Amino acid sequence: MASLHTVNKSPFSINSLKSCLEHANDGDTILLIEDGIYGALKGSEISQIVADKIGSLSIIALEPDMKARGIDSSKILTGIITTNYDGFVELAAKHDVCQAWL
Amino acid sequence: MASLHTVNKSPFSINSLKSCLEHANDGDTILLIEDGIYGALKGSEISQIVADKIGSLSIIALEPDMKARGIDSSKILTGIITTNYDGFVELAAKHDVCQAWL
Amino acid sequence: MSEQVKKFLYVNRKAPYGTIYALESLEVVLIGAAFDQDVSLAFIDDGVFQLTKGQDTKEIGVKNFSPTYRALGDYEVTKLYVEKESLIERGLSTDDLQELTYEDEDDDWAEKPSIRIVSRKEMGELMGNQDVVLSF
Amino acid sequence: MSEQVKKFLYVNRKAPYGTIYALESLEVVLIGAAFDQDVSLAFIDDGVFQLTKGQDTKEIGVKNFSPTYRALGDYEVTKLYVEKESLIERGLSTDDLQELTYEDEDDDWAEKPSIRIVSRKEMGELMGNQDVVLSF
Amino acid sequence: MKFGILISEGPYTHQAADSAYHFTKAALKTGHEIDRVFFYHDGVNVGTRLSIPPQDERNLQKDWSALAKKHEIDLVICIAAAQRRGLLDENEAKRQGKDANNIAEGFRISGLGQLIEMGIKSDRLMTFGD
Amino acid sequence: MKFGILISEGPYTHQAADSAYHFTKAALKTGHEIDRVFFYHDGVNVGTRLSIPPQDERNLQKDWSALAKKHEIDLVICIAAAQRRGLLDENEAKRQGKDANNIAEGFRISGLGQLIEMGIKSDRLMTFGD
Repeated sequence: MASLHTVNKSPFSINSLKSCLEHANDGDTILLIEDGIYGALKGSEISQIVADKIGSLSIIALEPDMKARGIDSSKILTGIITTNYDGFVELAAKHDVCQAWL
Repeated sequence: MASLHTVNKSPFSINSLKSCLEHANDGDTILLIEDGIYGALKGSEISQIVADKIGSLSIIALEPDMKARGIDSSKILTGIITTNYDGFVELAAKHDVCQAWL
Repeated sequence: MSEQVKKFLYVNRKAPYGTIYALESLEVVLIGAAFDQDVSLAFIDDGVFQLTKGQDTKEIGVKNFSPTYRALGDYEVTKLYVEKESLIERGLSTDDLQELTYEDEDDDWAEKPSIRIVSRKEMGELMGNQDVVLSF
Repeated sequence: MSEQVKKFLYVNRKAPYGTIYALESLEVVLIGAAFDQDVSLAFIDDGVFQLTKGQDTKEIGVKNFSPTYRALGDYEVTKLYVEKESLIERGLSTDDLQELTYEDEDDDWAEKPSIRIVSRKEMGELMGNQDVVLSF
Repeated sequence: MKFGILISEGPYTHQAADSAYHFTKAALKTGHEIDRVFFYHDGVNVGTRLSIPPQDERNLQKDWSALAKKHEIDLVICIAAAQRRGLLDENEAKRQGKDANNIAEGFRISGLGQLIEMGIKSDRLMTFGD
Repeated sequence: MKFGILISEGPYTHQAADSAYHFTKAALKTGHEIDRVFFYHDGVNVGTRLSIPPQDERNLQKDWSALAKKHEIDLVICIAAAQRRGLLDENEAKRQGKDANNIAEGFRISGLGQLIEMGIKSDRLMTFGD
């Protein structure tokens, strides 16, 4: 079994991403949406914590939310891929359960 | 001039208290209300950060919010005093400006 | 309606009273109990504050719903997983929590504790083994 | 109504779009500009994300209000203090921010930058020197 | 695949109702089913017909009502959460002695059991909140 | 001393409206003045007369209406925030072609200028929000 975790909060303000990273199991996927996409930024004070998990976890950022916030692929960590809403639906369908970190 | 800062968020979830502590000036007062009172707990992972500021800042916790959450004076850091709503009003009146960390 | 039995996990990550999520989560659990599913509750992060004893909300004029956790056993909600690391980070120990129990009908109605202290790793595994996860 | 001139500081600590606070803060600033007070804006913590360039909200169906910051100069809102440490913690530099300017009527309408980068210590001092602080 | 959608925050204040809307549209477009959308916590406020967002902004209530009509989606507002927050239909208003109601077309008020039922019957439950 | 009170979050969901209420009562009791309470963001939802909290809970709308009546406090709801969220008075409902309104007694709807004016005229502005 594998879970899809969604994180919609900025990791600089709220501890949701941190808690999610500490609870997700190997092979799970974390989708960063809304203000959660700031967790994908490279060169930030929390980048290393996220980077360390790439590989054992799949980390994906929602493009429409990145664009809204002026963040393009050049600004995010290597190994984080992006998707759109169709991809979000596909991710939800192919994982066994979805857990939102609010 | 001295400011009264109010913090109403749990420091374990949200960065308001941390930001407030880093921006308050010597002689200012921080009043912990609502979920902010968890910042007064001793023995927590953030207690030392708070304790280090006691003295240069006055840190006060709102009793009605402590009681609601089952926290009595024995559980909070030495040097943090408590007050009630009347005291809250008095604090607001005697400081030059009030700033809420939401 | 409930031929199918699914594993439901209610994840509580927020402190009581400052926001309504803890109370409205409890309301879902109580209603959900009637559906005969396999129910577990998880208390992590600030959610562990929901279970502390000695809550007295008179002076803030808000209803004290902490006694309701003690009623969960009667609703056959008997698995309350509390994360050890979340307690420690907050300077709490199990002594700070209410004692919650249920009567085990498979064991001659013996009174047993509902709270199960688990590590963060065990909590992650529990989360990964559910059919429906509701987050509050 | 406005014989009295007070120092108003608007403190912006939240990212745009995820919540409405950034937009509704801007609405207060625009209305407040008519009152001829001494207005400053502070951008700290996630508030610095409000000023990034290249925002394009088409695909989330939400109104892009980032161009409005460029209009603030016309409303004589000319002091936007942005905290250096908040930028650095987020991997941002001033190059990531919009260029915001105003025309200085006391200096032959010369075009000047509205954004002033300050340290956390300076931001604290600025906050301590206000009559009214509005937090968003 | 059958999705159930839980919306936990009010419109405009948080992006949750927007994200849920875009997810739902994408799910329908890619051949999935959406049985029900359940509105809880401040999410109940999505269902008021009295909101008047600025003309240059989206109207989330109307967007949800239209999507539900087109695809026969059941939009359910939690009664307990709705009463606290002042979201009523005609029957509730009458029963409670209130002189007005504010529910929008396509939404209905019901109990929390509908959320549990959605969890049981759907293949995936998606939560959008704060 | 003259206090202005800003409430930025809705009732029940966040404790802000409660804290503001207790602060206001204490200020009045200890001899201070409260000119105005301004409701912004989701705070506008405090002013709906359609809310029906459970019988064993406080009723924040009624508590505020009663306190305002007793002490002649001006309860002002921001019009822009209110329109987005569906809080209307009779005039606004008529002007916008809506068939109902939901504002409670003692509250009035006005512009953001009233918040700035409160900041100018009061000795201290207190913010309660999220």
